[in-house]
Formats: sequence, C-alpha cells, structure tokens
Amino acid sequence: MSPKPKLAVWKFASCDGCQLSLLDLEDDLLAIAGAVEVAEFREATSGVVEGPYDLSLVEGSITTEHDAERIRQVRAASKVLVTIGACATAGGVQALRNFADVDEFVSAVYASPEYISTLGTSTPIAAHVPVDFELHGCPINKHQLREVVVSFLHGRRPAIASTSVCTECKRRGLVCITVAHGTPCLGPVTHAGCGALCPAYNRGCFGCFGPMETPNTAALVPLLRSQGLTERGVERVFATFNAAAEPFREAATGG
Amino acid sequence: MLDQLLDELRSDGYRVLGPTVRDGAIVYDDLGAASELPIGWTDTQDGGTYRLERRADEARFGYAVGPHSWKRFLFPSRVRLWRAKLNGGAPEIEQDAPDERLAFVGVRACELHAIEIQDRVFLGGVHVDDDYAARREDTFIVAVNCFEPGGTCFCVSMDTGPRAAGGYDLALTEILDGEHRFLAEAGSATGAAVLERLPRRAATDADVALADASIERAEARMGRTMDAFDLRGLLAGNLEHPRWDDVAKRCLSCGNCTAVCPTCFCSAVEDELDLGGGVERWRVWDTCFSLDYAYIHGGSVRPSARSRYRQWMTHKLGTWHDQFGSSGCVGCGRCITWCPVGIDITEEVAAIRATEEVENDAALA
Amino acid sequence: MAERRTIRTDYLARVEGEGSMTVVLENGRVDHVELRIFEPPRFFEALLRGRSFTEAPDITARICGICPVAYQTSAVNALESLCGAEIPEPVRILRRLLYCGEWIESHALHVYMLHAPDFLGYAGAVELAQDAPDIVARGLALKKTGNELMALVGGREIHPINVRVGGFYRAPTTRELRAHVEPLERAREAALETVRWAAGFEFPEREVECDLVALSQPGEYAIERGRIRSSAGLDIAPAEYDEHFREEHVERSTALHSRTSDGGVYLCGPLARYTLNHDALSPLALEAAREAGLGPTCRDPFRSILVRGVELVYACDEALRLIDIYEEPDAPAVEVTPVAGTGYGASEAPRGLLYHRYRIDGEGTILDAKIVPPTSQNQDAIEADLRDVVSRHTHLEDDGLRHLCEQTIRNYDPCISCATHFLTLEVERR
Amino acid sequence: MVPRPFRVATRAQDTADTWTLTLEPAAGDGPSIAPGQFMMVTAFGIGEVPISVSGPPARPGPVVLTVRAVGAVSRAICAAEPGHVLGLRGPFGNAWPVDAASGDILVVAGGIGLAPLRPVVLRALERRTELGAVSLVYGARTPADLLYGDEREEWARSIEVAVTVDSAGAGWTGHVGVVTKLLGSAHVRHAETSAFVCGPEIMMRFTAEALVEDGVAPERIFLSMERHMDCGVGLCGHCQLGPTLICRDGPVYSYAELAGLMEVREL
Ligand SMILES: Cc1cc2nc3c(=O)[nH]c(=O)nc-3n(C[C@H](O)[C@H](O)[C@H](O)COP(=O)(O)OP(=O)(O)OC[C@H]3O[C@@H](n4cnc5c(N)ncnc54)[C@H](O)[C@@H]3O)c2cc1C
Ligand code: SF4
Ligand code: SF4
Ligand code: SF4
Repeated sequence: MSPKPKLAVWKFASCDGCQLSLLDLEDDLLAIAGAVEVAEFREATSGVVEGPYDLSLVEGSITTEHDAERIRQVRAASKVLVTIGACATAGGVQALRNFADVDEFVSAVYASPEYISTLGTSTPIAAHVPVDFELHGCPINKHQLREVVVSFLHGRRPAIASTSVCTECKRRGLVCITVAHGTPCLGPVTHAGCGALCPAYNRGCFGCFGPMETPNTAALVPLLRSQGLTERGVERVFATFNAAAEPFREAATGG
Repeated sequence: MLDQLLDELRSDGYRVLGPTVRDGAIVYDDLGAASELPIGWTDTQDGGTYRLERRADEARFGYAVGPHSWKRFLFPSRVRLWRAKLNGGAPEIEQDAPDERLAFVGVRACELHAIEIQDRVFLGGVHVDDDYAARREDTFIVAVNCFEPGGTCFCVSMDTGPRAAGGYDLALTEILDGEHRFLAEAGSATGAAVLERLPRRAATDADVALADASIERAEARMGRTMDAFDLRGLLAGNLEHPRWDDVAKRCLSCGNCTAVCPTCFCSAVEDELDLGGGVERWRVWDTCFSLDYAYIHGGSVRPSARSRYRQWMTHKLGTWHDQFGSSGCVGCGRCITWCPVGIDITEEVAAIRATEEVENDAALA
Repeated sequence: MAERRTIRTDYLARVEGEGSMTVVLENGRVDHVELRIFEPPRFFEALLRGRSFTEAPDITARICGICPVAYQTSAVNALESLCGAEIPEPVRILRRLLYCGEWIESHALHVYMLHAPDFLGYAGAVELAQDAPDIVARGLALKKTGNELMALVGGREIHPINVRVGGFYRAPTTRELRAHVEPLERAREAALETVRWAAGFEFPEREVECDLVALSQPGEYAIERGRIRSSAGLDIAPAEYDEHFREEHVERSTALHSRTSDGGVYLCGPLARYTLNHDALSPLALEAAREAGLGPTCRDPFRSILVRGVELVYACDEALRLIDIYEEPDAPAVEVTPVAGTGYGASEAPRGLLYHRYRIDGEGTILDAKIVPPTSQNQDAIEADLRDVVSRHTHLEDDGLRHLCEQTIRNYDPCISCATHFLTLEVERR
Repeated sequence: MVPRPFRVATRAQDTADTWTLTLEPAAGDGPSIAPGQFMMVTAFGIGEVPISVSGPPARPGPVVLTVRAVGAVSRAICAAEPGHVLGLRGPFGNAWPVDAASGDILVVAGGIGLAPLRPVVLRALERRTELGAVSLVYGARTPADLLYGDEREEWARSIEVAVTVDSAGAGWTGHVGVVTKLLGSAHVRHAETSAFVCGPEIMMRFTAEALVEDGVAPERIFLSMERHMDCGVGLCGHCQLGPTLICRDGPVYSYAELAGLMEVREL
C-alpha cells in the first residue's frame, strides 16, 4: 500500500475559524484523518511530521516579514497549496489597514507600539506564492472544505461554483429580499459557497465570500444607493472582509 | 369546494402543491388546506420589484405569478441521478426513480405553456430525461385563469394567456361577484372524474359571462407588451447589435432570470465522492450566465457579459424555435420582476427592433 | 558552576492561535517564565473606528473563530445599553441559547480534542481516536450538537450572520427549535458521561491563589449578561470595568496583559465562573459536579476539565429549558437608534470574561473601541502558575518538564487568536 | 443517463500526453458506432467528458478512444490501466458522411483532431476502390505530438499522407508550419472533393475558408464542433451553437451550415 498522503494545515494572520471548519466536519473528520497522515495541524495535534506535504491548507494573510518568508517555505514543501478563507484569499478584515496609516493603527491598539513590528499591509497568500486553489469565505463553508480535501486527494477539480450567491439563493427557492423587500443585497456580485445564508435569514448578503467570477459592482451600486445605502454605507459594505479583493476595493473607493 | 378538491386529490395519492404566502411573496409549496392559499393578497410587480398587497376582497387567486414556477417540482434544482459503490470490480450503479404523484393547484395559462415547452425539451426528442419523465407522469394540473395580471406580464403578446386553453385536468375561474365561487371545466378524463366527486351545480350563462369578462379584462390589462413578430429572424439578424453592449453594462450576470424562468432547463452535473468509495452524480440547475457553462479546455467560449446575455435572450426568443419548434418565452414576466436591476426583455427587444426598423426605413427611402 | 537550562516550545499545539513558551532555570531555580504571543496583530480596535455601530457584531466576530458568539454578544450588549434598547425576553432567550451552543461546541472541542489527550498521553484527538474511537465519537457528537444549535439560531457555526444590534434578523420558529430537543437530550447524557470519564483521570494536586473574576447574574449561571464579580468581593457593572482593571502592553508579545488596577493578577474562565456561581448551576449539573468530587469551589487548573464538563451538562440542560420556554417574538429585533456616548458590555466567553467598550457619535459611527478578551486577562495568571509548577518540578528531565508546562498552559484553554491584541515553551536552565 | 461499466482491455501511450484505450463492456455486447460519434466517458468519482470514438466504424465490438490528458477527467481516463472500469454512455451525435462521399476525399486534422477522423480514414481505406484520390493532411504542435505513427505509415501505402508540425526540433525533415499551408499539396480534384476537418476551431475555420477558395463546395466540407457537454443527449443545454445543439444535431456539420455562425464572435 502506498503511504498515505500528508496533509498540513498552516496558520497566518487569521481568527482560526477556517481551520476550525476542518474540526467542525464532525461526521467526516475521522474518515479524513484515516485517509491522510495529518502531518501538521497545531490546533488539533502536537504531532508534527516532516514535509514535503501532499496538500497544504493555508489560513490567514501575510502581515509580517517573518510570515512572508514562512509562506515561501510552506510553498516549497507543498505539492498542492490551497488557501482557505477571506484572510488567505483576499487579506481578510485586517487588510483594512492597507487603506490606513498603520502606525496610527498600532498606537490605537498597543500602549507601547515600539514593540510591534508589522508590515504596513495585509496581503493574500497568492500575492506571495503560487496558489493551486482558493477557497473563499469568511469563514469558509465546511462542506466545501471537505470537497476540496477529497478532490485534491483524488486528483480532481473540486465542484465549487464561482457564480453569484443568487444562483444558490434561487436553487434553495428563497424569495429574493432585494426584489421583494427592497433590502440591499450583495448577492449578485458575491461568490457562491455559503448557500445563500443571509437571504435565508432575511438579511442582505454583505459579501463575506468575496467577489464572484464576473462581478459587475458598477451596475449594483446604484441599486444599493436607491435602496437607502449611503455613499459611506456602500464604501463600508464593500470594504469589510474582502476589502483587498480588487473588484470590491474598486466598488468601495468608487472606481 | 377547494378543500374538498385538495382532499380528493390527496385521497387519490397526490402530493398537493399550490400557492401560499411566505417571506413576502406568493410561493409554491405543499398545500395542507385551502386556508393556506394567498386569500386576499395580490402582488404588484415591475422591473426589479415585487410587493404583496392586501386586496379589497377575499380572492384566492387574485395575483399574477410569484418567484417560483412549477419547474421547481418537475425539474428540481438539485437531483441525484445515480449512485455507485466503487469496490474494485464493476461498480453497481443504482438510479433514483422519483415515484411521487404531483398535483399542482393554481397553474396559470403561461405556466401551462411553460410545462408544455419543458415537455418538448425533456420528453420530445430521441433521448428522454428519465427523472423529468418520472416526475411528470400522472401530474394532475388544476389551472386557474388569470383575472389580475401583473405589472410585468405579457402573455397576450406571446399568445400564451391569460385563458388556459389546454394542458390541464381541471380549469377554474374564480368569480368574485356575489357569492364566492369557481367556474370549473374538466380538460381530461381524470379531471372529469375528480370534478364528479366535488359539490357543484351546473353553471348558468351568467356565471360563464362573468368568468369570461374577468379574463377579457385581464387581457386588456397586461403590464408589458412585446412585438413577437419574427423574433427568430430579428435576433438572428442582429447578433452584433450595439444594444448587446448596452445591456452588458447593466447586466449583473447573477443568473436570476434563468432561475426564475419557467422554461429555462440548463443543468450541469456534479460528481460527489466520499472517502468510503461511494460516488454520486447530481444534476443541478446551471445558468448560461456562468463562465463554466461554456467552458472548454482553455477558457470560456463566452467570456463577455455581452455574449452571455445575448446567448440567453436569443435562445429564449429565437433559436429555441430552431431547437424545439416554439418560442422559449411564455410572457410570464418573471425575468423582469426578479432581475435585481430590472432588465426588461420586452424593452431589449423593442430597442433592437427600433433600430432595425430605422435601418429598414432607411433602406426603403 | 552555574547550570542553565532553557526549555522552550516554539509552537504551542492544541491551543487556538500561535504562541510560544520559554522557561529559564538557573541553578535549579526558576529565573524567568515567558508566554509569547506572536500571532501577528490584526488591529481590530483601530479598524472599528469610522465603522457603523451596526457593524460591530460582524467585525468583532472575526477576532476569533472559536468564540464569535461571545464577541457578538459583548458588542451588542455594549451598544444596546448605550442606546437604551429594551431587549424583549424571547430575543434574550435566543441569545442565551445561541451562547449555549457556543459553550457546548467550544468546551467539547477543548475537553476532547485539546485537553484530554494530555491526561491520556496522546498527541491529539486523532491519535486518541485510533485507540478509543467511541470516546472521540462522543466528543464529536457533543460538539456537533452545539454547532447545529448555533447554525440554526445564528445561521452558521462560525461567524454567525443572524446577530444584530437590537436582536436577530430572523427568529427561529418553535418548530425549528423543537428539532434540537432530542439531540440536546442525547448531548446532555454524553456530557454527564464526559464528567464521569474525566473524573477518572489522574490529577496532580494544584491550587491557584489569585483573584477569580466572572460575571454573575441573580437566578442564573451567568453567560450572556451579568455584573462583574470577584472572589475578593468586587461587584461592579461592566461600565465600571476600566476603573478596576487595566491593560498593559508587554514587549515580546502582541497581546496585551490585564491586571487589576492595583496591579493584582487575576483569573477568569471556568474556574472563576464555577467558584463564584456554583449555586446557580442546574440540579443535574450540581449532581455531576458532586459525583466528580468537585466541591463548591474549584481552583485547580488541571480539574478545569471537570468544570468544563459540568458546564457542558449545564449548557445542554439550559438550552433545553430555553427551548421549552421560548415563544416566537413579534419581531426578531427592536429598532436601535444611535445615541452619542460610551457603551460597555461584557459576557462570558467559553474562556472567560470578554469586555467591550465603544464610543460612538450621534450618527452611530464608532469613534473608538476597546476589547479585552479572556486570554489577555489570564496571561499573567498563566505565567504565575507556570512559574510555580516549574519550581516544584525542576527535578524533571527537559522533555517531562516541557510536557508539564504545555499542559499547564492548555489547562487554561488559552485562545491566542483572541489575545492578539500569545505563545513557543522555551525553558532555559541556567 | 446512467453510465454502463466498461473494462479497459488495452492501454497504449501515443505521445507524452495522449493514450489510446480499448474498452470492453463489463457485461453484454459492445455498441455499434458510426464514424464521428462520441461517447460520454465517466472516470468514477472524477467526472464525465465527451470523447470521440477513434476505432474502426460500425462494428459492434470494443470501443477505442484516444484521449489527450488536459485536465482532471481526461487525466484519469488516460491513467486507467487494463482491468480498470470506466463508465460509458453512447454513442451519441451524428456521423461523418463518409459513406455518402464519392469522388475524392480530403481529411484535414489538427492535433487530437486526428482521433475522431481515424474512423474516416479507416472507412475510406475499406472503400478505397470506390473512391478517387484520398488524402490526409495532418498537423501537430511538434513531431513528438504526432499520433498513430506506425499506422500512418501503413495508411501512406494506400492514400496520400502529408504531415506538418508547428515547431520542429533537430532531426525533423518534414514540413514546418500550420496545416492550411499544406492544403495545396493534397492531390485532390477540388470540385469533386468531400473534405473532413477536425481540430481547434480556428484551424477548422481557416481550413474551410481556404478549401472554399480552392473550389470545394461548402456543402461538402464537414467539420466536427466542440462545446462543453454535460449530458451528450440534448438535455443539458451546454453545447448550443446558435440554432443547434452540437451533441444532438452534430458534432459534424457542413461548412454551409456553420460559416455564418463561425463568424460571430463568442456565439
Ligand atoms: C464531441 C467531442 C468530442 C471530443 N473528442 C475528444 C477525443 O476524442 N479526445 C480527446 O482527448 N478529447 C476530446 N474532446 C475534448 C474533451 O472532452 C476535453 O478535453 C475534456 O472534456 C477535458 O476535460 P478535463 O476534465 O480533463 O479538463 P478540464 O479542462 O479540467 O475541464 C473541466 C471540465 O470542463 C469541461 N470541458 C473541458 N474541455 C472541454 C471540451 N473541449 N469539450 C467539452 N467539455 C469540456 C468538462 O466538463 C470537464 O470536466 C471532445 C470534446 C467533444 C465536445
Ligand atoms: S436575495 Fe440577494 S442573493 Fe438572493 S437572489 Fe436576491 S439579490 Fe440574489
Ligand atoms: S449571503 Fe453573503 S454575507 Fe451572507 S454568508 Fe453568504 S456570502 Fe456571506
Ligand atoms: S423569458 Fe422571462 S418572460 Fe419569458 S418565460 Fe422566461 S421568465 Fe417568463
């Protein structure tokens, strides 16, 4: 029998939520753990196995020189590298610093800012090393994570659509809250994956899965405005969890 | 009478489905009792907006159509086609066969046409869609004639309504003048047999006149119109019309129009794999607005929003004729209402026709 | 000759987030203990400035994927109290229910996947599962019950989307909630078994002496609201927190440390909650505690696994009670109009007290924010405990000492993601 | 819609990325396949893709497929060792009207496009005495990408075979350049020629245009079109090309039907 493929989970600047999604796969966790050798997953085990790794899941964004170097090492040791979550794919909520003065940010949080060394930016993994697949979401959908892991173990393309949240909303048979209630919703420009969660809870999508494959934010913004979002409101809603994703950044900054 | 109808259908083994109010819209779902119908509700619709409003009366069917269509039950958004266990040898493949008998209550004339169109797509060719065929078999259809057309309806233009002209087992017309009652017509032997078992009296000429008048009034109150003359030719001749660029700027490529359209039938398959060697193939709704839809190795055949919108509209109104011998549009207006930015197929056609006419006029002069 | 030993763990495993530990021993005496957090800073307080107060629950949830409900709850508590919003009882019940879901999920995760392997000598739950699949399956089933409850009430387990200032976007129906009764009853049984199972572990005798701080609320085991009380007799409203506690920034760490205003070290979390609110536990939880040999107070960090087990029983019990009394509200939320001023909010995250403070203007724009998570409050207490544990076990070989140190740290279930605003064990023996 | 299990009987590597498999039904008889038809091929758990039949036409028997590994599914098919089970549905689509052709036959193939044309060549060889000139013009990216080496030499004894590559390495003495450049070298009488063309869409378009210019009737130029396909039987909608569904009405069309459609960008 050939040795089991080695799975590694890496963390950079993040909230741990996306890697927790792996542990949240309660029904499949032991089967996955049986199919792979968990070579590196600090949140779950103190056991560590040397690389190279067949599949690396990377959570978090790059915010320090040290991490910029570490991701290069991870890449070098990984056959397939998949980024998981908005931090790793688009810089995350911490990328809001990219639009602000970091020194000022540091002093706002830390009483002795001189102790903190940090890059002025929070950047996605793909800005540093080649990435084989990006799984979107803040946080990612655990069933999609399972699909990604199983797919890469079998050398296939994960069945993960990059269409709009609307496609999932309609497949679920939900009533469109934008059309039927006038609620501002980012669904038409947001990447599918959550299963249209917010509309199902009577809330407009706020874009936590980042931009869909062909986002026409310019066509959506006037609608959002007419539904009562202020200019500042539009700016905020695009500049939250995927602020550094280009189409959302453009929509937030008005061009 | 409606409750008896629902009971009779259930006792005949049907799963009864019909309109009900949920989340601010009239949707199609399981119907337990006539009291779950949208009694006293109507809808107001326009490009990108839909609102429920109270009616002055207690009409059960005093609305046009909502976000759902019956395709939700005949062509569900996600069905498992088969499953297999891989065990080294030849996999044992098991096919799922839906065996529910469905009864639809409250089917509109345009929807009857939409079902007929999907019948042609899924059942009319050399290869038949097994799943659709199984669901469609023995469907019992209770049509209800429209007397309150929506702001985006144009069935008159498409010659698909508002009167149900066939394809039903029972057709009802709701009469609100005086005593609340329904004029019922059987359209099939099964329909007639069910009608036999319902409390009823013979319709008077006055009843028929009232029913006819309500339908005629509806005919005159269409929210939209579309000049349907030779749409096939018009669109085939205007594949490079500047209007496609214009609409591409407004179109979100979100795919809502294809999902709400009662005739859109495109699907993709997704293979699922578990770690225990189980494989399943699922069929899911697809949309011609996605990049994967036209993906062949190397990239999408239709990378621009312009070409994707053009594909949708020219298919719906034009090439559907070539492929399936009819229009793919029944004038229900859903794509107009449920497009978040209100792109209006009737307006897009009019815009193309207008400039085309200018060209023709110029040619004549 | 001076003997110097350094014991270090570069990456602490089975804690949430990234940190390291260094212990330096000189001639067999502890010279220096250090818990380092090198999780890169994410500047939440700064990026909240200029945002709308309505965004606070969504944004602060992203501080921690393990306890997002805690962040959302402390945020809405602070903002609602400032704006004078009256939260209807059914909405409060839903909040507490959602929070019970998070306690169940988080405690099951810590007990089974992070903490128990230490007592049983495994690297992790995956390794444990090879020898004791039924036990790990029980832990996963418990965890799943908590997750499913969060997924219903909150929309999803991680970063729920249904929480808003004023209530929820959609209130679940009684029928939807009833579907969770049976799984919760099974989970309660599993929680009781968890306590019995863990009671059989070997516990070194340990007591921490510092002040214990937790929320208390008359008539209930405080979770989503309460006054801040301590074992030393403090009893204050969350609005008075800043007068009694302060945060210090320590070099070597991106986390801030908290102390009482007179410089005292304190501990929050399960031990504090149990010791301060023991009597408010449900009869079944009290019974489980008694059976496990716990008295009315518990100051033993190793036995925190029993306390978490008891809290698991309680959270299941409480969730069942809440479902039973729930009536669908007329509206899922109340309208909240922003009021200029400063709002204070606290709640009991699975790891302990989580304090939020916001200053907003009349438009609802956040002018500044302060967030004090449990791990930064506990960091000094953890270091003190570590120092004490090491000084009592200097005879151990480096490996044994390192394991003991790591376990000492894991006793506290530190959440480094939260604390960034923690740790490699380095033991240096000189 | 349910794939039928077939067992890989033989697997041979043609080029660095292309393999030819013969498949036998796990139970029962094999299908009868017309030249140009395709099968929907399932690599279980990976996916399903359309693949033309490259084996001899019309005889019930093993199914021969020549597959280039470009993505997950095609890679999995190419990796299927003898004994491995794949799922097949089909055959689907229409056929090259090779039996209807009289006079001369010109076969123009680009890259993997030779696979669906192999049955045409084989059929033409069977009908060799009834036909006039038969000529194959075949282009590939590099000499290493050329398919069916030994077999082509066999063919060259009965028909004219001209081969070109886009870029040659050392040791290549043959033609270099795109296929269209070699069309003129085929000894066929254009007015009496039926042409069968398969390759990348752009290559087919230029070839057809050049042949029309040379006097081949558009009605007698046949192209095999390619689009995304999920069902292969006209039900999933993906393979639309304007008014036609390629899996149902094609994949083989005359250039007379296609010329207008091929001109429209992104149709
Ligand atoms: C009628 C017809 C006959 C064909 N005959 C052959 C043949 O004889 N030999 C051969 O090697 N190839 C043939 N192809 C092309 C072959 O189908 C694609 O190379 C294959 O689908 C690629 O799938 P993949 O998953 O390996 O690649 P990926 O690039 O990963 O494709 C992803 C998915 O996109 C779709 N897709 C990608 N490329 C194509 C394509 N060209 N056509 C249709 N769907 C596509 C499939 O659904 C596929 O699973 C034929 C295509 C058609 C339409
Ligand atoms: S509710 Fe939002 S996601 Fe759903 S269809 Fe409407 S716009 Fe799209
Ligand atoms: S609907 Fe939008 S904001 Fe809500 S979970 Fe989905 S992607 Fe995130
Ligand atoms: S194209 Fe629009 S109007 Fe026509 S049937 Fe479809 S949804 Fe209705």
